[in-house]
Amino acid sequence: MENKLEQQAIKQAMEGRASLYWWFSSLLIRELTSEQLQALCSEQGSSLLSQLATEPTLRPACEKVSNELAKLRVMQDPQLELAADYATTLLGDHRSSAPPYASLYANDSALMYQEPHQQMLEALSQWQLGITLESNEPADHFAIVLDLMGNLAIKSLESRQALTAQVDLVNSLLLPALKPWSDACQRHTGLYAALSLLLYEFVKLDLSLLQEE
Amino acid sequence: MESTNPQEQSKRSEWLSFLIICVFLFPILSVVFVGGYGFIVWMLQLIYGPPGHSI
Amino acid sequence: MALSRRSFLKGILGSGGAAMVGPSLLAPLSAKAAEETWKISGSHWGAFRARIAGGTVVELKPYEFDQTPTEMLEGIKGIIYSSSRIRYPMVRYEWYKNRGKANPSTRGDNRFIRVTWDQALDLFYQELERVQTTYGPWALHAGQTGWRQTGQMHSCNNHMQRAVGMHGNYIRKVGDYSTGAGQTIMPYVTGSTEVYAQGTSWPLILENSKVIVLWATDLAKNLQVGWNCETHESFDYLKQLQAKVADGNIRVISIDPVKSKTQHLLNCEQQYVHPQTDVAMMLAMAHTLYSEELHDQDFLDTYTLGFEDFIPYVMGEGEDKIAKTPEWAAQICGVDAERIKELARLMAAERTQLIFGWGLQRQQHGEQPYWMGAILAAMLGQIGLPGGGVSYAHHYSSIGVPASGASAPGAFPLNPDRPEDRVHQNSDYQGYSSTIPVARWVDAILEPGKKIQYNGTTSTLPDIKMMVFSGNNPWHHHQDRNRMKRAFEKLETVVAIDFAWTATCRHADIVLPACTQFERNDIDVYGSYCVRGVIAMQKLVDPLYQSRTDFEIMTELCRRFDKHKQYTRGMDEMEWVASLYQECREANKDRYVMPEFKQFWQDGIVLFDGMNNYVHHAAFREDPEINPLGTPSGFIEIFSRKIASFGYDDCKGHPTWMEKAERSHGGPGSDKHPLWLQSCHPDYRLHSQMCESKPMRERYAVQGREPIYMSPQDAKQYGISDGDLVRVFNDRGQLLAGAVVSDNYPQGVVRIHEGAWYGPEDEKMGALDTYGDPNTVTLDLGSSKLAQATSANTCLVSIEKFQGTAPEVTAFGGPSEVAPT
Amino acid sequence: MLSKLKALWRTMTRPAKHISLGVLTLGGFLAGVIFWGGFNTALEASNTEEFCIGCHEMRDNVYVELQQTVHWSNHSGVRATCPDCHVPHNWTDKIARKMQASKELWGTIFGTIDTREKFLAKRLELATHEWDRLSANGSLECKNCHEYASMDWDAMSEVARTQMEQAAERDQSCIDCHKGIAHELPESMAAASGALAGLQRQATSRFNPGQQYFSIRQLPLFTDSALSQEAGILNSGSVITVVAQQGDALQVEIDGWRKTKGFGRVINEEFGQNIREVTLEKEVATDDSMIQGFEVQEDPLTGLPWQRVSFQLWMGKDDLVDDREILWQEASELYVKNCSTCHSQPEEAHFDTNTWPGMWAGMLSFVNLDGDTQELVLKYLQKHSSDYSDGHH
Repeated sequence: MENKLEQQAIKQAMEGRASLYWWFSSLLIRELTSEQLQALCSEQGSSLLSQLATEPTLRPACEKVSNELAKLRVMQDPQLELAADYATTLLGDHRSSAPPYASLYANDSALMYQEPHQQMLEALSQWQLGITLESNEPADHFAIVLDLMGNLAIKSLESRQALTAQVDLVNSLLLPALKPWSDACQRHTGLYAALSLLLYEFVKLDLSLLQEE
Repeated sequence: MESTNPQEQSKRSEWLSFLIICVFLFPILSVVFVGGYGFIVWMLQLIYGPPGHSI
Repeated sequence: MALSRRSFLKGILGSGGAAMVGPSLLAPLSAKAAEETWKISGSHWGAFRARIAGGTVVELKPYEFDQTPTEMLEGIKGIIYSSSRIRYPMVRYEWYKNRGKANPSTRGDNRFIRVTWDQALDLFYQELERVQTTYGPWALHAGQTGWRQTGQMHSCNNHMQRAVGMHGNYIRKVGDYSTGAGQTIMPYVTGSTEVYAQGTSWPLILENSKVIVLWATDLAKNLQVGWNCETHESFDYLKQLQAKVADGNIRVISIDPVKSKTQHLLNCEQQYVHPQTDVAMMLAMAHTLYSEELHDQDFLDTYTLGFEDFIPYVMGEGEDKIAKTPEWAAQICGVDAERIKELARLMAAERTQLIFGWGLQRQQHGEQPYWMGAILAAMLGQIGLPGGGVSYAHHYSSIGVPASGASAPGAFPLNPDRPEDRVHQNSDYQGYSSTIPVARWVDAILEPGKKIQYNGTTSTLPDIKMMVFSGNNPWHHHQDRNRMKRAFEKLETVVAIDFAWTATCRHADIVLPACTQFERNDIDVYGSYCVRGVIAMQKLVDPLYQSRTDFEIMTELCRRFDKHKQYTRGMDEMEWVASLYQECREANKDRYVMPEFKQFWQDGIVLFDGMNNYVHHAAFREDPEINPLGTPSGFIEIFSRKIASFGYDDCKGHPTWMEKAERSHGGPGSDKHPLWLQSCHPDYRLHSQMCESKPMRERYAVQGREPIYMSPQDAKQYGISDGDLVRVFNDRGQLLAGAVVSDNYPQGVVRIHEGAWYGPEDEKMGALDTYGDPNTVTLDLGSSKLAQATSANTCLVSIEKFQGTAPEVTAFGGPSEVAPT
Repeated sequence: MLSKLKALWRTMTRPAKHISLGVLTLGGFLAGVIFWGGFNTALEASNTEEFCIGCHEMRDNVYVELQQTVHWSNHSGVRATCPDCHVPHNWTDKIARKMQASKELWGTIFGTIDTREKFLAKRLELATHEWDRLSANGSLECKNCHEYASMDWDAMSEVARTQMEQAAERDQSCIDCHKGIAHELPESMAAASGALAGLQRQATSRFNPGQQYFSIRQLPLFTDSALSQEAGILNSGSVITVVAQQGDALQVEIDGWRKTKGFGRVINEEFGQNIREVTLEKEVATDDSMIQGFEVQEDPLTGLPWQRVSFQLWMGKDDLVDDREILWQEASELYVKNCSTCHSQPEEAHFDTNTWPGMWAGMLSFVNLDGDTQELVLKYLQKHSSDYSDGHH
């Protein structure tokens, strides 16, 4: 009975993790739709943030995000403003902006499609997944890495291998890149800079949870 | 039996002529006329150029 | 598992989570082994084979035929995978909200937003429509084109101009930044542009020349790149020449203020001359030839016109009553009078090949040295003889390499097939000129309606409201950035199509991501002038991010005004490539066997073995009556009545020495800014192409900045050491560069290679350029009323060691934001 | 024998005594029916492919070539046989064509083209007959199957549609453009560049004295009507006036201007404009009896004296058109098509007449044009230069 309860709890936890990873992935891959923005600014968004903020390491970042959302609420055309914010923070070159690709933070070359991209391609093929054509992004785009993490979280209910794969991915690829990326994001103000911080802290926390096991 | 009857004779030659006309003469003449017509048309074409729009 | 701490994750997104999470980016896929392949392609830097693994380009090696590959091939991966790539269609935020009424002064310092291709192309089309209908063809300038990437099918200039041309008429340019003065003056003198004409073949020069004068030309530097796929065969001949110099068979003299790369390669002598004073030196040589009767009067009588109208000017019987003696010239050009005489005598005594570069004509009065060079050659009487005469292009695209004589593949057509294909037939330019000299468009924006003299006609500068640039970066090649910045503040709409965030893109309103040449199938000639073969440019990888081929972009644009069928002629990319090949095969059928297209594409290249030697102007020399030159008279025109009839004060009926607006070594302005800034073609880029390639840039940049080369004397005088950051400035602007101190440079001369990307510290007028674009400080002035060409090499600067914290380089980024007010 | 014939004649010319009118008519009628049937059968038999390729001249040459073409094999499965294209369907013309075939019979018997070499040598002449016929009847035989009205423009490629629509508007004869569609082209034509071959198809074959004609390509000029003594070369796109015809030769008059420096071998179209019309042999250029000289003027832009001249020479009848616009249209297309590969393409009126030769020479390295075509496009550019635009025309 207890065992069953625990399994239930694990399932919920893994689904929760997957949801969060997918949520972050959606935030990074493209500008928010009005629906997404609405949801984020609504009760639901607030409750998500306050729930996350119960973790002490996430609290400062959550507050930042909340602040930025508050700023957005009073803007005339928040969606467009946010789109410009998105482009400024994420879509430029790695000096003026903080493109969300692990390759750019892996070494000094400032080149795309480097080792992390190959590493991701291998991981994807191992789990028999492919990138959809519409995005045509390199595999080391954080949004794709996060999407894979979500997938692995679900898979780990059945496969132990999926669990270790997550630890590997976070350790070797995600975390080392997220730090400098998040730092680069801080050169700009706005929602995405705050979110980058939250993402970094969340992944760090998640790794510690995974490793505690 | 050989017929010497002039009546018979002229009848025979009449049939013969008829056959010659039908089988040889007129067909040959027809071909010659048609050919000649064709030849004349050809010669005219040489002078006035090839036929133009027939519509 | 630590459940307690995990509990916060339970059902975290709640039931409405779907609204917060977008569609999945991943889909189940059966595992596909990433196969490894080798492909062949070409570029301005030569042909190469590329190893593709895991869908990326991992290795490049020069194509085996190329015996002297350039190290710039190494930079190609840096182009493809540069973080400066434009990944999505982007629109300037301010412009997106207000369109043509947007505040143009925010151009270059505003935020962009990402849009879909459909949105971007709709906007592009709507702007074309708006400008055509509210103004007219005079308000749209889509004629500013440049070096593009290689490939005959995807040549981006052609695509952009054909597509825009199917919508309506627009302003075009004449001439180019490279050779504007040369290509305008030479048709009057020797009857062809000369700068783009085939030159005497190297084997004949090596065999017959006794003296080769390299006048301001750096062959070894510039032959690394070609207009089409470069073969580098000319380097074989340079090596042979090196041996002949060593043996003493040929004497090579490099007349140049700087010890050039070629001079080092050949180990030949140098004759220093003060910058911009070559005409004075040449006039003095003519004086020597004439007064010592070393000139070839028979040649002048038979093949030239107007010598008798010119020589009085040299001998001091002209208007100015100044004899152009070596002593007179020595004062100006800094070359000893005796040395001038000695050079003149040497050239008259031996078979002498004069070879000029292009930098010489990219200065004020740039027409004069070219004209005077032809006159010197005419006086020597060796024009049309192998190894004699004058050349203006042996540094360019393998000119002088014996040619196969084969036909090269054609290109995707630049113009609409029929005028009726145009949506807007309006060709009323309302009195404005429909074609303007290439370098005068900034003048046009700043002073619309101004009338300027150009090549015997009057141009009325149009009131440009919208510009379209494709594969073209005027924010590198045009002079005087700050003046340009003022001009851009007057434009209503700027569209830029490119694959990297050039400064031009950063100053645009609509930015469309094209893919690089390595992401499309194409065909090119191997060897621009020698036509050594035809090369398949096999697509290495699919277009990255959201980028598209120019063909696709422009087809989709044309679809918006229902001309896409006319645009593509119903053919797709590969059908076009195949048809260009088939036409080429057909044209060559009597000369060279070319396989069927399928076979060719598989082989990747077809080579032609013909090596036809050519002597420039030999036919004219043989029979000037039947084979006249393209001049008005058919003869070499030493005095041009036609030019004289224009009545220009800065380009008269014969070559004259004229003082420059700015000149170092005691010339005008040298008291204020003492150093001459030479901005010649780079040694490690093709103009601005490849500047964004970080692996390549790391080989030459100094503290991440473009190098400024200077003499040890100047370095000492200004307290600069090798590797220091230097602020370069004059009244027009300022830039940061990294010092390279070298014996190659004489006192008073500094060099920054053109093509360095512009990246101002902030968007204020006069802001410090953080990377080192020399055109931040150059002079934007027409060479003369004849050519109105660029005068980039007429430029004086001051330098100082940069103090304080150096600003970060902003040249290679996307658009930068200034804090919203 | 003679008497027998006489008797026969008598019998034939008199009314029948023994055979009834009904029998005679019936007999004649039946014989007529049989004859007509036989005649048509024979005619049809001679109108089959088997009959045509009965002789090896046809079988080994044109028939083999047909098999390489779309008229032999295509996705629709419809196939054209020899008579579909080569025998008029209209009765009169068909009979005339049949009589004409007697020449072919003659040829077969005497072996006029019994080897491939002989055939190739005669191909141009043979092909010209067919082209002339098809031109004259508006390609009637083609149109029996292909109709402009039934063409689906949308299904065509853009190039094809453009060309076809233009042709349809004028109900143009198919053969004007589609020579060589079923058999190989004569060698001399296949060798001409695609562009000029197109023009050669539009060449004139009838000449009227006093009328002007224009050269498609560079053509030799002669001093005699036998066309044996070369006098010079008429440039592409040049104008001549026909004075007289003699067999295959035309006597033509050429007017122009030449510089007096040198031998005066180059004749230009107009004063002061280097638009080359003729390059004369030295002997001819210096022969005052051949060249009639008029006034001399100095060209102010070069200081060179120019003299107006006129002369008459002989030339062949090939490769001349009666409308210069045909040439300009082709040249303009060639310029647009071939010359857009470089930095930029100057407009025709961007340079003046005397600047174009130099500019053109510089552009030639990059285009696939043969000598004739280069000259034609240059002439087009010169005649549409700034000197001829802006109301100068």
